Amino acid sequence: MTEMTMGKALNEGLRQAMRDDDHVLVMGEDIGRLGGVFRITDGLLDEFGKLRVVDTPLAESGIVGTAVGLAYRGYRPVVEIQFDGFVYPAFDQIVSQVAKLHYRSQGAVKMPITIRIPWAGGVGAAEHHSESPEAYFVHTAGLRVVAVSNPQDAYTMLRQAIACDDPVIFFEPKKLYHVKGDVQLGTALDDAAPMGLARIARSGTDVTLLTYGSQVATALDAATAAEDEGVSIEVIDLRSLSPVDYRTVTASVRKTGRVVVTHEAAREAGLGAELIASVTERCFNFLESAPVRVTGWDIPYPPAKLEKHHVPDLDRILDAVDRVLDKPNSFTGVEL
Amino acid sequence: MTEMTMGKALNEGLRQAMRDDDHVLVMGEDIGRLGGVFRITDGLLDEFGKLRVVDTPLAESGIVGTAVGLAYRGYRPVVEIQFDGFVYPAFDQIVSQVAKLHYRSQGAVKMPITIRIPWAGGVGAAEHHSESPEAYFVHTAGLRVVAVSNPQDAYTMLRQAIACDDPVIFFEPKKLYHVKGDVQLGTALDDAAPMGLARIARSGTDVTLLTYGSQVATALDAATAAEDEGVSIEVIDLRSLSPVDYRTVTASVRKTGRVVVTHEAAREAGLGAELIASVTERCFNFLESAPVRVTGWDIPYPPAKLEKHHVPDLDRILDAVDRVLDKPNSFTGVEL
Amino acid sequence: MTDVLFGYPAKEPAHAGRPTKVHPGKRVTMVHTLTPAADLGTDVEDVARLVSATGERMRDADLDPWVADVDTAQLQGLYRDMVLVRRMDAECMALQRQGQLGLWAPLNGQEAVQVGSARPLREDDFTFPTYREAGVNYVRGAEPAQYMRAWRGEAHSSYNPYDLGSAIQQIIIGAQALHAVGYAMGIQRDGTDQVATVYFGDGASSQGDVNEAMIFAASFDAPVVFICSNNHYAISEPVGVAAKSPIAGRAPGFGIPSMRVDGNDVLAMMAATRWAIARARQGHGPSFIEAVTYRMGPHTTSDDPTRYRTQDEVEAWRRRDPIARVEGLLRAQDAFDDDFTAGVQADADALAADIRTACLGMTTAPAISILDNVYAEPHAGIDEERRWFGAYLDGFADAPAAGTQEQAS
Amino acid sequence: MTDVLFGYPAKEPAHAGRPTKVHPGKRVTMVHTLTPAADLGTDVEDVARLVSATGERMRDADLDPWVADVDTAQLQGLYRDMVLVRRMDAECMALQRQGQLGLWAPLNGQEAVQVGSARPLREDDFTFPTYREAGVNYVRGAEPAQYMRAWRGEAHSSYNPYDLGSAIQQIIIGAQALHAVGYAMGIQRDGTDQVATVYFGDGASSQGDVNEAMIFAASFDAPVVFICSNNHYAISEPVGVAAKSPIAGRAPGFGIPSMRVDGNDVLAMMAATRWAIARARQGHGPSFIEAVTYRMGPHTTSDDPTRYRTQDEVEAWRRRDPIARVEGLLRAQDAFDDDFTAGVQADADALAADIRTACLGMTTAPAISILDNVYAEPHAGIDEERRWFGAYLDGFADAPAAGTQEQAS
Ligand SMILES: Cc1ncc(C[n+]2csc(CCOP(=O)(O)OP(=O)(O)O)c2C)c(N)n1
Ligand SMILES: Cc1ncc(C[n+]2csc(CCOP(=O)(O)OP(=O)(O)O)c2C)c(N)n1
Ligand SMILES: [Mg+2]
Ligand SMILES: [Mg+2]
Repeated sequence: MTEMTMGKALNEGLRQAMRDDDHVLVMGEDIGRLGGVFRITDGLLDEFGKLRVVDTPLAESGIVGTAVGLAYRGYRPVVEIQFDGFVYPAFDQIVSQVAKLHYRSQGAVKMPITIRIPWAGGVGAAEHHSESPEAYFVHTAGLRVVAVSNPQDAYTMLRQAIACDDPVIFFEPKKLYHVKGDVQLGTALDDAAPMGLARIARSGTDVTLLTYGSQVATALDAATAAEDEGVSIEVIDLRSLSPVDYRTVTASVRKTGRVVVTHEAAREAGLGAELIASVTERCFNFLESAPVRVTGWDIPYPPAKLEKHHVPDLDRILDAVDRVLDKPNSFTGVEL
Repeated sequence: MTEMTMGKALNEGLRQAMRDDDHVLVMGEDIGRLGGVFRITDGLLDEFGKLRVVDTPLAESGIVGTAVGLAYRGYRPVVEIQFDGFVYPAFDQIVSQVAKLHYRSQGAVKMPITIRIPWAGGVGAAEHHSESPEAYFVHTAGLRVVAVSNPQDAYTMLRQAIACDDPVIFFEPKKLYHVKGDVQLGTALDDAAPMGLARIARSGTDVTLLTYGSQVATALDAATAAEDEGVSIEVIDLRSLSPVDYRTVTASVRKTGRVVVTHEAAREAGLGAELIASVTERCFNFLESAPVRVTGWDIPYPPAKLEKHHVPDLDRILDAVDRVLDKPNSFTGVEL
Repeated sequence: MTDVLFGYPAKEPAHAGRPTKVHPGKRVTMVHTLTPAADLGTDVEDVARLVSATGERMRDADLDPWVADVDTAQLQGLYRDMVLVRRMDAECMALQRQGQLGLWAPLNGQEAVQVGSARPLREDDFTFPTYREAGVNYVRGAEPAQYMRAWRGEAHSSYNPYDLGSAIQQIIIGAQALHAVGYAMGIQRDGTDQVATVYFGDGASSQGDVNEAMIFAASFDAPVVFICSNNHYAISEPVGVAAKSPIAGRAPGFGIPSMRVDGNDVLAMMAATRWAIARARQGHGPSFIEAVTYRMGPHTTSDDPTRYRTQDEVEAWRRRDPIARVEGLLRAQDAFDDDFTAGVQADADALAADIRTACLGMTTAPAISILDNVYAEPHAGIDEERRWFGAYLDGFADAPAAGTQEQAS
Repeated sequence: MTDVLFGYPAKEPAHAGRPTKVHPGKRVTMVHTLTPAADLGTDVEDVARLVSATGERMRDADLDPWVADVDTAQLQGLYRDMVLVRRMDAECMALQRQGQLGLWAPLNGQEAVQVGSARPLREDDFTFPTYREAGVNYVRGAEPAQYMRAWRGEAHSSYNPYDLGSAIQQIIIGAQALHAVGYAMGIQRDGTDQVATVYFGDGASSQGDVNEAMIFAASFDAPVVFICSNNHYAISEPVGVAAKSPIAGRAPGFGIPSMRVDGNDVLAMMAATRWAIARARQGHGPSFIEAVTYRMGPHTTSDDPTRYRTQDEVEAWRRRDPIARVEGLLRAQDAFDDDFTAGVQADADALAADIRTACLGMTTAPAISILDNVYAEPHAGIDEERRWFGAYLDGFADAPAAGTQEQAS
């Protein structure tokens, strides 16, 4: 085990994947000489050369579209989108081509493309630099979507995503790039938990708290705080956002009977809606109260000085926990 | 009242809106001389001329992006996207510009853009011509999203959308373009039900069936069929997909206690998820069974010969009705 | 201070522009003069050409060397190709009109672009066609069913791309241009001398993706050939909406040499494509060909072209027919006798019959198959839906043909 | 058959290329010779220029007529503008380093592009800047707070666009190019002689949107001026990744006349922009200016340029400083005395002080304000969230400053 930041873990994961398979290449803006604006590709150009570490022109549709062509040819491109808000110019290529080509070709053409997205807010960034677009991709059949919350998952799941024959949208919380954790490097992928499984980040008996990405840490803080008040929260780090590991989720909900979902993305038709709808469909008779969402508001991401009012924090999560426990909360008396 | 097809009603709505306000202009591919591939803009070029009926180059980002500039200048562009599957190249302009500019400019810049999208399947079309992308837009704060299901709404809501100072994504079910209905032309917009209100398409007491677009007709058929078996279904045509008129929805659910949602779009993180999550949050104590979704599968839209297995039909809806009524159904014994 | 000069780059000795001598490196060339036309509909003479509309062989110093080997037999082959392609197209149109296909995008009038540009490819090259390139797939060796399985609505692709060396036909306008460039980047990485070619229309040239494709191709010197089939229309919109000056004039700005070619001249198309392919194979990067042609039929079977163009215009183009002019050339070479034409006719009839048989014999896949191939690896979500849908279908077990193959109607 | 000629269009009498005589219609021109450069980093001499790096006035037949009226006083004004812009930029950099701004995108080195291209605008024209065009907004009359309210993270836009005739600064690379074209289409519909201008970088030229913008502008003859600030880098990527030959060479392919100008020469920038604006005002449609310049500082305050470029390169560009060369010119005209420089210095100090005061005095809006302006009209969803969030905030009523304005730290 080595202690390292999530950024470094991703860098190691990329390096390992490139060593394991010479058809893996990375491409994107500023990822070569600069090593990426977050330095996730640092040193790769030196080790693997220009043909495998490709500084591209500034055009996201172009990057993803050429990655599609490389996949047609048998390559496994790893694309870096510089910031979450810059993935939209590539949306057509992702939704109509990357996601659908395997289906459209009756399985003839594989699209083992990994699209890495530095993701979400909480870092005081300028506009378009704090987006949480995961629901768009979760709603898109043909894609797998994952979000990492710690260095070990970052390292392992990135390798798994690259090794997967399906396209994977890979979300990396910018806020965690500099957070450290222990990482076991170099293990065989088969020994690791599959990318599709959720992780029980903390066991509990009263409330199931579903989350992912940088909200996992906030959720764990909330669970610690709730413990002081005698409430036992089970925190589930989803890891895979599509497909969701409903086996793990429903087992927890059937145990606790109460559900809170939290994410930064806007509420309306966000992943929280999917989670609540599916949990309700699957566990209706086990539910003791209405599942509740704690999310970003249904607004464009606000200016940096105000983002703390948008990204769910410990207080808002605890308020929701009170709500599912039928304790007094901010919704008490509010008409729905 | 005049009987006309939905296509004709839309054409009349556009004409009326252009007569009412000379800052309204329509733009898109083949909308001028040809009158649009569905003839929705038929005759407008002759009446309003080239400056207000603009055949554009073939580039959706270009169309929406120039519409943004026209809105900056005080115009109210009505953009036609030729088919649902061709809206994705414009996704960046829609999500980062159209949806957000009012917010980004602290209210200084209005974006009264209407984006008309011939929408969804059931017409035996080639690939990319039967998409149901509404959830992407519903999840995007700053947009309003509506879907019409009959000629009168098509006529009135299109005029309302154009008159609205916010951007509106306007979904027109291709399958209904040729279906006729009575339309009251030329009424004052203030006299019509606001665009944001849902409509109870059929009253009922046992089950609330939430839907929109061409599924409304299927839902009504299902309600008729269910009546024969003594089940009274309330069919709600949502009309506005964002915001959803939860007042109407919750009133119905509190009455029936049982909910089925149906749409063509894929299930995962679709609008049905939002509806079920919100209904559960708002009506938990009124629910007698788990709300159920009947949707397209989580697959790319299938080839034309197989689409009937994808688009929810009467049988699949009735199966879901059985399910919420705890009658034997295809899920009986299936583990969730 | 610089001179005030038109042109880009500065004028050079004329021979430097000949395709055989185009410098591989940084030099940006437009091989044929382009006079920005007031009306792009009338600029059809401003092209490179080897065979006149009446079938005379013309000289072109740039193109001639590339078809020096084309003898009468090869010319007969090209003629045969085009006749068969036209017949295939007509048969599919007929099948659509008879309700056997959902849609068809006819290529009538564009046979020379497709045959002439596809013949120079090697089997191990790869091409990226649009919905209209059935003629390219003919050259790539398509089996009868591979022309229209998708148009019948049985599947999204009519064939396995790796069987033909041809990507699935693209409907999202322009998207495939980037795929071709990416594929060509893959070729570079494999160190082979294969090439990728890509087709798109005049309308498509407006899409961001097509422009980004040229930028990426130039940036990486990718071995790709861009073939713009300027058939004068994007559905109803005349090419003048997309371009105020010839589309071939764009590529040099991106650093890509280009040619504007008579797209109804199969020999010129073959020469130009050979030039471009040779550049790519030799590591000199991308080239661009604007093939000036005309869509004789409707955009698709859903379209009514009388709404936006005159019969006169269509007739003028009929006089530039790509097949007739090769007939003229062959006649001049005494190579157009009854034996030959009867043989071609018989082959065309056979192809049409095979297509019809293949089409009518198609079976529709079972309902549950719509869940196949969404993912390449096992997927919990799809597995679950498969169970649900299977259970649902089982409920109809007594209903006819549920969950099983349906015979085509 | 056509001649084999380089160049596009065919060669014309030299004078025809002069900006004053550029034909409005279909004629496609590139006003200055472009030699495709092996290394775009070394092509900085291949530009139109009126003032040398050492401050000598040079003659250029194309550009001279457009600045015939520029006397010493106007030159002093341009000098003052650039000094103030540089000072404003330095102050914002300092504020960022002191933690008062979240980010800043410095324009140091690009003062001449911004001042020279913005001065020719009329008040009722409209411009579409990027994040780096603070100098343009200076010319448009920005108040101190309007430079950095957004960079401080207080709001997404630092100003109301209609106050300055300047759209909100765009961060989505290239998106604004289409907005400018659309705005210009609006001008056409209003029948006025206003113009729109738009800025984007060398890197941005790769984006589909920028290319589509040129296509739409050409198609509709929109009164828009494209100004590409080629500062040689897109963050770390040298312009050679985006373009193998000069970016100005692209516009003619789209049917848009273009000029490649020394972007560190404020007089040349002014002349070129006046030429382009005049064309637009007179109904002759779009023009394109590539301003060849250099970003002296980091991409933004988050960037470390030493990772990707040498100090030598930066020093070479320091010798091409846009302000120093106007100083030289003014000295030659005996118009650079202590009085003048002291006055400019004082103005710059005052501007910097005002900016600092404005920045430090900013207050942060209340929490609930994040729900404002999502929609222009009442919206049930937002109304409901406002009630929820309000009730939630009320729960903290005793906590300090909840829901109320916070003083900036
Ligand atoms: C992204 C996208 N937008 C719109 C369409 C609808 N559409 C199909 S073909 C076509 C015209 C294409 O014209 P062109 O590129 O000239 O090719 P041609 O059909 O003439 O061969 C249009 C607008 C589409 N398929 N994809
Ligand atoms: C669509 C999009 N992709 C990526 C980025 C990230 N990004 C910001 S500035 C920049 C480089 C821009 O270079 P250039 O256009 O030359 O302008 P400059 O910064 O040099 O003024 C990049 C890649 C972005 N803002 N938007
Ligand atoms: Mg065409
Ligand atoms: Mg730059």
